[in-house]
Amino acid sequence: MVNLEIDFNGLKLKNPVLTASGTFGYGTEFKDFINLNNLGGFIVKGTTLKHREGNPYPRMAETPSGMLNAVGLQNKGVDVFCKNIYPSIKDYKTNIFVNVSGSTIDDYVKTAEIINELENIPAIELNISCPNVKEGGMAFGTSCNAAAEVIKAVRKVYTKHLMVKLSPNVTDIASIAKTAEDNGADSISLINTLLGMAIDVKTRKPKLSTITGGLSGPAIKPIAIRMVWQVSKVVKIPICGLGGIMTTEDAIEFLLAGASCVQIGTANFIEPDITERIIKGLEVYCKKNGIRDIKEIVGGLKLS
Amino acid sequence: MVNLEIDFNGLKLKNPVLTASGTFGYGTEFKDFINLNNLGGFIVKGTTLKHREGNPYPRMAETPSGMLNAVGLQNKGVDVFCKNIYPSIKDYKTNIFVNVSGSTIDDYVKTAEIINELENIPAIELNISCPNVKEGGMAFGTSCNAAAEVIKAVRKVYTKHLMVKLSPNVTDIASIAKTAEDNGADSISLINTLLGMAIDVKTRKPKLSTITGGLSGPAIKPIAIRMVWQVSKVVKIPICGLGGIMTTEDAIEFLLAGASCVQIGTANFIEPDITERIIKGLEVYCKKNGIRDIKEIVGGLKLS
Amino acid sequence: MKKYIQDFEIVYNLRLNKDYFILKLLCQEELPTILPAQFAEIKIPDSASTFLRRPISIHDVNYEKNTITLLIRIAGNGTEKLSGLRAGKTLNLIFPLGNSFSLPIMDKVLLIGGGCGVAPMLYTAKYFMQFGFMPTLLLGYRDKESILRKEKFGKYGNVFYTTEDGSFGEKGTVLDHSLFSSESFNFKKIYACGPEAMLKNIASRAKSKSIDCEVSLENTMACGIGACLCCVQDTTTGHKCVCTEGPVFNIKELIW
Amino acid sequence: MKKYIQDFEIVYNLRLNKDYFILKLLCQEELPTILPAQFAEIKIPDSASTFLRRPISIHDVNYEKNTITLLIRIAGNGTEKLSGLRAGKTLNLIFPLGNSFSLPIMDKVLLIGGGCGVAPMLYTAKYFMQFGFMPTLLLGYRDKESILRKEKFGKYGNVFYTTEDGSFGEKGTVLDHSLFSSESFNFKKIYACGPEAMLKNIASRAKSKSIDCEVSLENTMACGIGACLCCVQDTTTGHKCVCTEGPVFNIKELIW
Ligand SMILES: Cc1cc2nc3c(=O)[nH]c(=O)nc-3n(C[C@H](O)[C@H](O)[C@H](O)COP(=O)(O)OP(=O)(O)OC[C@H]3O[C@@H](n4cnc5c(N)ncnc54)[C@H](O)[C@@H]3O)c2cc1C
Ligand SMILES: Cc1cc2nc3c(=O)[nH]c(=O)nc-3n(C[C@H](O)[C@H](O)[C@H](O)COP(=O)(O)OP(=O)(O)OC[C@H]3O[C@@H](n4cnc5c(N)ncnc54)[C@H](O)[C@@H]3O)c2cc1C
Ligand SMILES: Cc1cc2nc3c(=O)[nH]c(=O)nc-3n(C[C@H](O)[C@H](O)[C@H](O)COP(=O)(O)O)c2cc1C
Ligand SMILES: Cc1cc2nc3c(=O)[nH]c(=O)nc-3n(C[C@H](O)[C@H](O)[C@H](O)COP(=O)(O)O)c2cc1C
Ligand code: FES
Ligand code: FES
Repeated sequence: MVNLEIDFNGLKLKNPVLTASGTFGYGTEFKDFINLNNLGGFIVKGTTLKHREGNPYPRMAETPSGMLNAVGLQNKGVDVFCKNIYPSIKDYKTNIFVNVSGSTIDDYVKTAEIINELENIPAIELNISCPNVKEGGMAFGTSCNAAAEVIKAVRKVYTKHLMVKLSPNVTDIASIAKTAEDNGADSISLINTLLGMAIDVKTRKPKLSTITGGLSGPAIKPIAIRMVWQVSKVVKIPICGLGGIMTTEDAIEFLLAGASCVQIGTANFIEPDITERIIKGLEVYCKKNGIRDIKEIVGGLKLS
Repeated sequence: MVNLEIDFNGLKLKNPVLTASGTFGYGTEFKDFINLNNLGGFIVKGTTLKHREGNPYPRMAETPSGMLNAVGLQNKGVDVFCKNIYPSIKDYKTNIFVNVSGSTIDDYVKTAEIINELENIPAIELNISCPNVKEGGMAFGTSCNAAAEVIKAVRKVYTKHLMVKLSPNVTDIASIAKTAEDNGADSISLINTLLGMAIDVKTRKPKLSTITGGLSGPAIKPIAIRMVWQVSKVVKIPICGLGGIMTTEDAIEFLLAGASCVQIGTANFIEPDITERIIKGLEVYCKKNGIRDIKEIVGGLKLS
Repeated sequence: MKKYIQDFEIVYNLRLNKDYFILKLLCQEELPTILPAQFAEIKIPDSASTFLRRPISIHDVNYEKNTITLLIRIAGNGTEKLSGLRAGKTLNLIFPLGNSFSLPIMDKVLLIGGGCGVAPMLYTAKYFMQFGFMPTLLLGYRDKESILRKEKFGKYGNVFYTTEDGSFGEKGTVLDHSLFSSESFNFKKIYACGPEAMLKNIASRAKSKSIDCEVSLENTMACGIGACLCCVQDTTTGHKCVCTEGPVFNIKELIW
Repeated sequence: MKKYIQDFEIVYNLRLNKDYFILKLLCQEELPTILPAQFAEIKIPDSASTFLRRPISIHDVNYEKNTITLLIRIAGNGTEKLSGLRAGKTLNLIFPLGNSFSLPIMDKVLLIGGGCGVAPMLYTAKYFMQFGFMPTLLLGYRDKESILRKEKFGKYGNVFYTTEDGSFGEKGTVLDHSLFSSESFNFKKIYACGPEAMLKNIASRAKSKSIDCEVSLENTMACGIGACLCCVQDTTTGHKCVCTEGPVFNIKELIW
């Protein structure tokens, strides 16, 4: 028997496989394909204080081994989430994280305060890294001072597990991670999308209505692995790694680099049952390699 | 007839297709596949003041739509370049740039001074963005102050065309580019490789001897396009765009985003005759679209 | 409706002309009910250039033989790759996706298809007939040679054609057809699929004649199952996902 | 030597066993001269997982028929994809690449191949024979079933076999073969290709017996033409590129 359980700084995960915000709807979109109760957890889409229509169409462009998106945090706001969505998902036997986004510190704080009251939401993922909305998100994730301020403020009102999601669009990811730890984060997730752009050479127009958008998918995996590894060397809180995971091997790469768990994002679009297959795959890998507890490979990179 | 000529801040390019440093050897490696005289220019591999053995093997790992390298500026040093290599390439009827790399400002200055004396080298590409050597390169390219210092110093001794190659591993590429312009760069090339990492899940070891390395290839193209576009909005000097170009359409994307010319890098490994095919392709594209001068599409992105 | 991820075996791959081909696919499990204008997200096998699945309408269904048929235009690398696959190969589909054309409530139904917008109209006509509605079809093509599946369509309704060069049916696009100007234009409902410009024009005509009208829209999709919110359409009630709340929209909902 | 980028047509693709297959390729232009141990960089057609070309030794050459043969082990996605290609398909190669085994200057030549290191040894033996040297071959396999192209090899030399389970030839690896311990071990030159551990062991034996020895090395390559400097091997004179200054190295150059 292989033990896939992870103690994620107090949060018990059945296994290290979660899903990434904005790629998994509210979970229910996937119930025809997988049993949500089998996940280590899932992270619902970016939730803001007020309703947001998101960006105009077109919002998506395929790129080599990846895609750009410019959804722009379309969601109905935290109140509608609490009233209409939460009741329909709260009884899943897995950890549900709400991805909290905002454009001002006040937004973040108020949203976190409201989510704090939801009994079956044990954690939030603080999204200080969305590249797709002008006013905010990423600005907080690309400077230590701004990150410190928003994390500190949210920490004051949010009493449960606070995961902070970092932007990869920075010179020094390690110092931002350290800032997050120092200001009260319980864990760190990385990476959000890289800022990218694509142009239609026939029309000579940008492929996205917002000109630039967020790059995700296997194309960014090497960057994500590098950042997880760099961050794992400077923080003590656990890391949730993501960026381009398509296979069991990809997930293991992240664990070896120092992540305690992973999120599956864009892969859900292509293989909506990929999460369960990776959970199974981790078990098989462990068995094959005589590993009885998945924790053994977390940070297990060998630097001969 | 389509005019493919570009005036690159005083440097006359036959056409906007150059090759990227480190991916094209000294040009001669490709003479069985293409006529080097047909290129807009080529940029020889990273040259340092002294001989460098580069990093230990393994230096390469394939990634989704890309590759990581950790060559680490292996070269025989600028003196051997001048004595043994320059004579064999100097008569090509194209623009030869020397990619100048270093670990101290002094290194850069001395190397640039020596290259300045070579009659048939009309330009250097100042590499302040190599992620593969501990001591230097990238450190200069990730901070405005450091970039300013090295560029200013080289500008004092180097009298010909000074192109500065930027690192994409930064929060704010536009401000680094502006710094380069303000300190005397004649043009800017971007992007160098993104810092990445890959792990062999069988051996649990990093795939590169240096753990991290530089990511290149189509995977990074959306990031490169975005950065060229951001930089083109803040500088007046011309831009040479690169990162993941595999096809004529890719090259056009860069031109539309604001690059006056492009470099082909990793694609040379897979299609050693790709440069000539893209030159031809640009001509075909222009004819088809009624464009008589390639300059018409530089910066021609339509933001309706 | 429950969605499935399912492997299908290619029964045949038939090239119809330079641009179009048909894939007949045998489902490895029993087919669920499929509604008109629903689509599938097809995984393009081992392609260097195609990362995401591709949405393709269900052109025909045969429940006895457990097969579906797709009518596909070669638009780029993904569809090009599909066009080269041989019988016997396996394709992975997520299906059935999207809402559907609603069943008519009265007779006198007009189905309009232009370009690859004809694809969903065959199964739509067939489906409507099963419920006792004999539709009229108006299909627009470039020229006589590009007309697709003429006999098939003929079985499920009264078909009018336009060709841009007048080589078959009336000359022009579907919008130029004399049906529209005829005194006897008395359709109670219009269903249309095709290029957006065509749909907008049809919508405005329908509005002016107070005829109920549904259109099936195309859109760039990443997931096809409502998870990514990439495929939005502006509506009177805000952004709606074409993949789950569409592809069919009543023109009353659209801000056109 | 001039290098070419050339399309080849697959004449046949023959599966030898679970792991190995042979591709016979017809060159679209006249074949240039190819030397023993040279290789080609093969473009893997439309693969989602394989970005770079793959280096494969030239296993055999037929100048009359203008064909080359490759002997390939399925090691991962790239070779797997090649193994599925049918006759008639086109493959693009850059070739001939690398240096080569040097011609012997005296008789009594031993060629040693282990694993997919046997691939270059067929053409090497044939080539040497053309110059009047009848080589002895020592080829190592896992078991009798995994022995490759026995008759072919038999034509170009005196062949000894080892199998790890002793089901054919002598039991063990090539290193365990009695040739080495025999009194009459009087080879003047050894050429070897195979896993690095095997080559290192052979090198040290050759050194101790003062026999000249060349080994053909494997290495991860990006370009195959000396442009990227990814494929370096430590030598007494510093880093050398396996793709241009190798794959063959005299053991005197190596820091083993
Ligand atoms: C609900 C729905 C049903 C469809 N039904 C059919 C059908 O039955 N038959 C058929 O031939 N086509 C149909 N399409 C269109 C089909 O999805 C696209 O032609 C296909 O995705 C193009 O893929 P490609 O890789 O060949 O081309 P690409 O190289 O990806 O693109 C070629 C061109 O097609 C456009 N395109 C790309 N992806 C899409 C997309 N997801 N939706 C719309 N346009 C796109 C691009 O902008 C580009 O101009 C449908 C689309 C939708 C959304
Ligand atoms: C000069 C040279 C000649 C060769 N000749 C032959 C031959 O005649 N027949 C044959 O079967 N194989 C030969 N090889 C090995 C062959 O290149 C690899 O097996 C092949 O590249 C693996 O590709 P893949 O996509 O199937 O596997 P991948 O998924 O890329 O890798 C599978 C395994 O092979 C290793 N590998 C990957 N690329 C290379 C590479 N370029 N060189 C060495 N190992 C690699 C990886 O580390 C991994 O362990 C040769 C290699 C070299 C350098
Ligand atoms: C369509 C789409 C929408 C996304 N929305 C959000 C979001 O609302 N909040 C957030 O933190 N990240 C969002 N992301 C980023 C993902 O959660 C993830 O960080 C990123 O896609 C990298 O992982 P991947 O390569 O596995 O997809 C979104 C990504 C995509 C593709
Ligand atoms: C093997 C390899 C070696 C490189 N060496 C150098 C170098 O010496 N100097 C430099 O400025 N850039 C170097 N680069 C970066 C390329 O010049 C280029 O900036 C990068 O690869 C992105 O372009 P591409 O995606 O087209 O390859 C190297 C890249 C590769 C792949
Ligand atoms: S395509 Fe993802 S929501 Fe419609
Ligand atoms: S593989 Fe590029 S130099 Fe050898």
